Amino acid sequence: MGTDTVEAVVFVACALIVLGGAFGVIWFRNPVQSALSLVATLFGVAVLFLNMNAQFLAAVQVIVYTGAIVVLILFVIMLLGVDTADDIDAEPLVGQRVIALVIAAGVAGLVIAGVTIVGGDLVSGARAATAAITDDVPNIEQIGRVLFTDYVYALEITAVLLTIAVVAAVVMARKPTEVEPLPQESSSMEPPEPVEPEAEEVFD
Amino acid sequence: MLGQIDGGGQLPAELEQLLQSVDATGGAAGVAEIAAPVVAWSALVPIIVLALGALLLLTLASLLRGRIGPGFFTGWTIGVGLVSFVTAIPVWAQVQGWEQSFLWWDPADSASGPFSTLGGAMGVDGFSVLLTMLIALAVVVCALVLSGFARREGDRHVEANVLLLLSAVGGVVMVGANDLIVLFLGLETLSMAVYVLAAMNLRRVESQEAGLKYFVLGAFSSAFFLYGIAMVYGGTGSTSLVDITDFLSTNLLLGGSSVLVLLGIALMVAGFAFKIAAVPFHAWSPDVYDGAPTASVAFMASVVKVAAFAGMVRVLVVGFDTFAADWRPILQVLAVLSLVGGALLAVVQTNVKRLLAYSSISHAGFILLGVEAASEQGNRAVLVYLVAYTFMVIGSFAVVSIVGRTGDAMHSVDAYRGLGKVSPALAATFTFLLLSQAGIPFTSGFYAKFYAVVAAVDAQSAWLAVVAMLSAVVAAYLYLRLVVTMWFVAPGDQTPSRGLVIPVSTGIALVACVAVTLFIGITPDPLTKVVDKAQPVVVQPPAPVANGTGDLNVDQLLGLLGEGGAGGAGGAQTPATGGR
Amino acid sequence: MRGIDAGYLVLSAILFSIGAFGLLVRRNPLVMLMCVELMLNAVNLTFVAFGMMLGDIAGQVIVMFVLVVAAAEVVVGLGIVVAVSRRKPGATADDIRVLRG
Amino acid sequence: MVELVWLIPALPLLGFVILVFAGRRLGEPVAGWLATAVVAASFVVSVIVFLGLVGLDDRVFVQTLFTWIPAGDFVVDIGLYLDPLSAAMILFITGISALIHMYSIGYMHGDENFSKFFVYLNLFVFSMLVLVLGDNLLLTFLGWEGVGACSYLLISFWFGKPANATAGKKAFVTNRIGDWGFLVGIFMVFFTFGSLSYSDILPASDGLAQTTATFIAVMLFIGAIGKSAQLPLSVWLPDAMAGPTPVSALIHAATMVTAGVYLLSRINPIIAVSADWVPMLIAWTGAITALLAATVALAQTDIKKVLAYSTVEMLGFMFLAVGIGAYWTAIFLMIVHAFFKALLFLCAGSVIHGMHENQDMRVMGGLRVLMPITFIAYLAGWFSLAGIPPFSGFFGKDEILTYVWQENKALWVVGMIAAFLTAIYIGRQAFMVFFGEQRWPAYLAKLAVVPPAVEAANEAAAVGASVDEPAGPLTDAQDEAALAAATALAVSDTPGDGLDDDVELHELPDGFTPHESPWLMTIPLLVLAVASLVGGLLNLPFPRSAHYLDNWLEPVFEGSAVKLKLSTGTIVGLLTFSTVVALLGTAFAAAAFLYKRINARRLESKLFANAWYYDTALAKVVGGPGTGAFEATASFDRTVIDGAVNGVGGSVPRMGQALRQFQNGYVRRYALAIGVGSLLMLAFMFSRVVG
Repeated sequence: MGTDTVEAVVFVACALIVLGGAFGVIWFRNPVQSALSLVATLFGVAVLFLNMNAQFLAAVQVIVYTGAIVVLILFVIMLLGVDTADDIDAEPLVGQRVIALVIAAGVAGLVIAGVTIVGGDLVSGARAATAAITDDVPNIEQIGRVLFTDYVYALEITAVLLTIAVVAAVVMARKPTEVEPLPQESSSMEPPEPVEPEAEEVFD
Repeated sequence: MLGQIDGGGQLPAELEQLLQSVDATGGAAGVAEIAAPVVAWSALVPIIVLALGALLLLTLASLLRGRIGPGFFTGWTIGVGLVSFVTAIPVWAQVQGWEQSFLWWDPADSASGPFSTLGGAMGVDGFSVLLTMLIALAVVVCALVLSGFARREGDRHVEANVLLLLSAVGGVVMVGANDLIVLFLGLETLSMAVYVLAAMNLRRVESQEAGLKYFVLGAFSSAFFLYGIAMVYGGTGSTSLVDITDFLSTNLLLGGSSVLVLLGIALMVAGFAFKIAAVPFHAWSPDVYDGAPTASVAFMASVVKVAAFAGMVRVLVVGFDTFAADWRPILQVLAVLSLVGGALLAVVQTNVKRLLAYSSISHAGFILLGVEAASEQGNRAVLVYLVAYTFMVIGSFAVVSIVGRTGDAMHSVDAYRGLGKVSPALAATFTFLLLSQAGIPFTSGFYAKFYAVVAAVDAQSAWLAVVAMLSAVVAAYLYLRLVVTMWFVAPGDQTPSRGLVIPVSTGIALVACVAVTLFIGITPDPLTKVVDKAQPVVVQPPAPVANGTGDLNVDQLLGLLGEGGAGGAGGAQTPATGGR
Repeated sequence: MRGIDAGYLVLSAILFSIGAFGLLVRRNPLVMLMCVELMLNAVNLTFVAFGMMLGDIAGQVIVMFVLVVAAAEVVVGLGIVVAVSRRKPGATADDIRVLRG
Repeated sequence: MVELVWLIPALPLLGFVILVFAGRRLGEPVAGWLATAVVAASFVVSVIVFLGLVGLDDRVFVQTLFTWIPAGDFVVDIGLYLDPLSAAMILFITGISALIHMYSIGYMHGDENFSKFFVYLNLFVFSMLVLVLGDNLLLTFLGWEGVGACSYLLISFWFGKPANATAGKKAFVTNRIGDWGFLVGIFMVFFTFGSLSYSDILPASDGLAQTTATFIAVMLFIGAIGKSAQLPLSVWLPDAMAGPTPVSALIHAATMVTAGVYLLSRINPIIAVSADWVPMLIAWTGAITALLAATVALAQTDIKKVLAYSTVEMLGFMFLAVGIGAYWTAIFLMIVHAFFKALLFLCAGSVIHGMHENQDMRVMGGLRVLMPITFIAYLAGWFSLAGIPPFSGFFGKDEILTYVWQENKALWVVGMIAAFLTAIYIGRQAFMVFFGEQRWPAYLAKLAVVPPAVEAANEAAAVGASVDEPAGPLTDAQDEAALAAATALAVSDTPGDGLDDDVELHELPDGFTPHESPWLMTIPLLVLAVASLVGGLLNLPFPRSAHYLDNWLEPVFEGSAVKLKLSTGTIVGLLTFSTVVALLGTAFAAAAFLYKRINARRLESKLFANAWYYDTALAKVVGGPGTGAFEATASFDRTVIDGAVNGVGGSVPRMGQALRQFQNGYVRRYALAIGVGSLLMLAFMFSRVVG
């Protein structure tokens, strides 16, 4: 009984933090402030993970998300020097905000309506189809066990995914001016096309 | 409520065993043995070849910097693609139960036929093996196109080749994904590499724009896709298609209890529809095709669609065939919108890359006809179309990459004026490929469209077939317009004054594409015979091996496979329904 | 059925929608990236909640993968944003529209 | 032995493939001989297969080579369907084609595209054999399209000449109207029977609903009139004959155009089930086409055009036969017509060859002395076509007329008039070309005094466009120069000088004398002459046992063909009557054109010469005044056939432009579309649960 109350209290508190943070992300004009709001949300989610007995995930959430991802984003914000305020008063696209609001409300509304009409335990799926959650074994071990059995294939694929991320970083970080000179036959070939002027105009 | 077991979802026997063993040994040994999933290495070889090939290439290029050049990269990529293709052949043989002497290992008492491995995460059936081969070949052809393109653009880096291979890994994972999470990871692997490939031409600002648009929209739609998976997870209790089909065959989800699955399907369809560029999820594709380096476009137009459609068929037609009545209307609408929208928008284009982008949207509509049919006939149509489409579209973009000339910027229709006079061979090739896209007899495109229409008619969607044929007529107009421009219009300012330089590698790719298109066009029988044996199925994986030694040999595994396959019960073979 | 279980799902649905809404209305590519993170977090929350309700550990394992995907996505996305910004500093998503029609 | 049937189309295909790759290297005589050899071999195989088929009890042999389009229930095999009908067809197709090939070696001598010509010829024969032997409608259609494509290629063989290109286009467009009908028919057959294979369709036709059968029959009939140049789709064939060589013209006349008759004969069980007006429609179409074509042939001055209209006429007779249900007589006429029309075309080719490519009969005359072998061969063709016994044409045509007498007297009258005219126009040709005085010296002299302006125009016409179509002036923008030249010619032309402007005239060298053609060309002439002479033996009217062809074809048309119920006396009377008519016609021709006892100018009236102004009328009706015939046909094609594309023509781009507004480059807009799409799909799924 008591644990349930605690859980409920924690949930409500965290939900407020999460939603507040999320709201902040889209509300603040300064991307730095948005990033910091995002941190709040991520922390809130981490605590909710704890609330749901997902201790390991809570830790990873803090370490990876706030520790790596948000820091990376902040890094880039600093690097690009785009910590100036955005103009979010004017909306050049007609009806964009209204329709976006409809979409957001609609998706949320439908999903919420959906889960509430499932009835019973809100989920209709088979119980513990992969591996039952048990209090006998530490959370990490349970995750590890499934990670290396049922999801070992997925685990291996993430390796490929991360490799791509590394290669991507290398490729995108290359400066266009650093493009190596054309090979020997370059004398016979035309020089690389300059960027189209109209492209520049649009970007200005 | 934890551990409470609902009447429908039985705890698998193995799991119970496992839990007992955990109880028994938990205290003393500290960590229980891990019941290692059965790994059919032979089936994994094509993927491993691609992945290791990419990593080795990256390593070699870094270590031997300056000593190996683009020629080596291309050769390596082609080699890897070919090896991957060749290693898929024994898997095909095994799946089809060919003469055992053909296999390089001794299958002894192994069972043949489709199976799944890695704890059911990877399905190996004719469908996945055929598409693996297709992707491997597409990689080879794309590498050829890329080679000529990169040489002209002066790009001497290795990354494009590496990304090509890694992206193909994602594609191959997708076509054999028996688990929604694996599917999602494959999709992300595939897409992530393609985002970079699109943004890679650092000289053209359009390229970065394409990359950014593709990325933002791709991330947006994969969030939807993932949310869909979450819904399905809640609705069925698992992300594994094996378990899902099993669960759905024993539990009738009606009314409220089906809502999670249905919402999940809708969201997943959104994700797929984005990848295949179905209207209204298509908007990225013209811009991205337009801006991205043309050689990359050849890849993204072919392999990405192949993988996405494969995933779609596997998830919808095989995994959720019990809900076919619910998702078929959605696909019908998507198909109609894509067919009509693609054709109408293509007509007004003046940029050939955009034009081809819209035409590929229209093609997607045709393939959707096959998926929508939710029948074996439909799957067949999808496969035939994918094979035909892959080579048509790679060939077409190979031509575009040549006509684009240095800087990759000459893509207006005007650049094709009088091409028949300036560069007859190239114009003839392009003409043939365009005619194939239009679906003229004696080209593969004809049969592709034919099977799609037949599948639709068979699945009681004759009206869809009519729409498809009408839109094909409209689309034919635009292909013919290009053909006319090439042959009957006098050369203009943008037409190359001299014959275009066709790089040898691109030339080979073009010859290959034309050859395949023509061959299928003349005698589709070999292809359809193969395709007939490539129906997707979901098979129970063999029971995990709890010996803990990890010393698994293939014979043993395949032996186990027999039991696993036989024990597949209702979920084992899932012939798609929805026919007459 | 516990009210709090529904709470998790409702919360994540709202979070997802906020993320989607943000992506649709914000023009700064970095903020759009953050909005994608919001959406992914919402999905994570859903997964863990469902896992808890099903008594299944898989929900938590899947979140691990989503985390990896999110990380990779951020790296790729930031790479592209950096490349774009190098060509045109301070460009918003609305500014890059050379390609259209 | 019948198992060898696959070799029959395979051999020409082999020849085609070899020539495509090695034709140019093989060079002039070898390429031609190779092409001839494969077709001749194909003929030999046909004979063997025919003998094999005679030995079979059920007289049907289906050979499935491989499955072509497997699609679930719907399977289309590449298979060959050998029955008495196709066996008869392949025999004369391969036989005559082999002769044509041989002839072409001589005729095309020295042409720079020598080997290319044989590539087309071999492909043509292959397509024709596929058309005839295919065991399903789709395969027939493929062959159908194949011969169409080859015909298009052959007509525009020297596409430097705009006239040829225009003729090619005309053939292309007209045929597409027919093809549309054929395709619709095929679809209908598929939806009705679930199969396209003849072995499935033909036996099952009995149970067909009358409306369905009528629809299918009419659609296939439209296909047939397109290919066989019947009204109203007849405009292309005479123009196609303006094509480069008599050889290409001939191959159309002897083989391709019979495809329509073949198709209708093939589906005879369906026609038998359809409404009564369908056979009547076919019969009347044929009869009227025959009559009109005969009148037009009367007034032509181009040696080939006479034969072209004659071909249209003979096809009309065949349609007439099909319409009244006398299928085997149609096939009989088809075969003997192939003999004598091939012969006539080859003779015409030989004459044209000897006259330095001049085709105007008015500059010929008295050639029988200079070209004796050609003349002797021509005699056989002439008497055949005129219907004089015992030449084959007599039996072919009068067999039909006998049946027509029994079935419908009105049709018989029309047919008889046409037959009378036939005797006149072919007599006219014979007398103009081979008899009388030699007229080319006068022409040469006349050329010398042509005013310079006209000469310039003449030259322009020669390089630009020959004005082969006075009734339908070419208004194609590209042909404007040619039009101007033609107008100049027409203006300068003095009426009554005997030299109209509708035939391209070539310069003749000084001291020119027509010469006999080389043996390569005369041998086929003689072979065909013999065939024309004795072809009637295939199906003598008496006694019944001598109806070899009838008896042979019996199983194919069993149940749908009419039986001859007339008494022997009636038949003899009819035969005598038509013999008299033929002789009268010939005599009339002699009186008018040889002895000039009758003023024939009225016969050569403008109306006939201009083919009843049919092209022009068509142009007026469809395209409005001043639009050329091709333009008219083309616009008809555009509005009716391509309605889906061009009818919506304006609106498609407009809709595209409207949709394009969405594609405004804003990535957020695109995301919005994704969001809307997802929301709608979610809502739909939700409604499935709640609703």
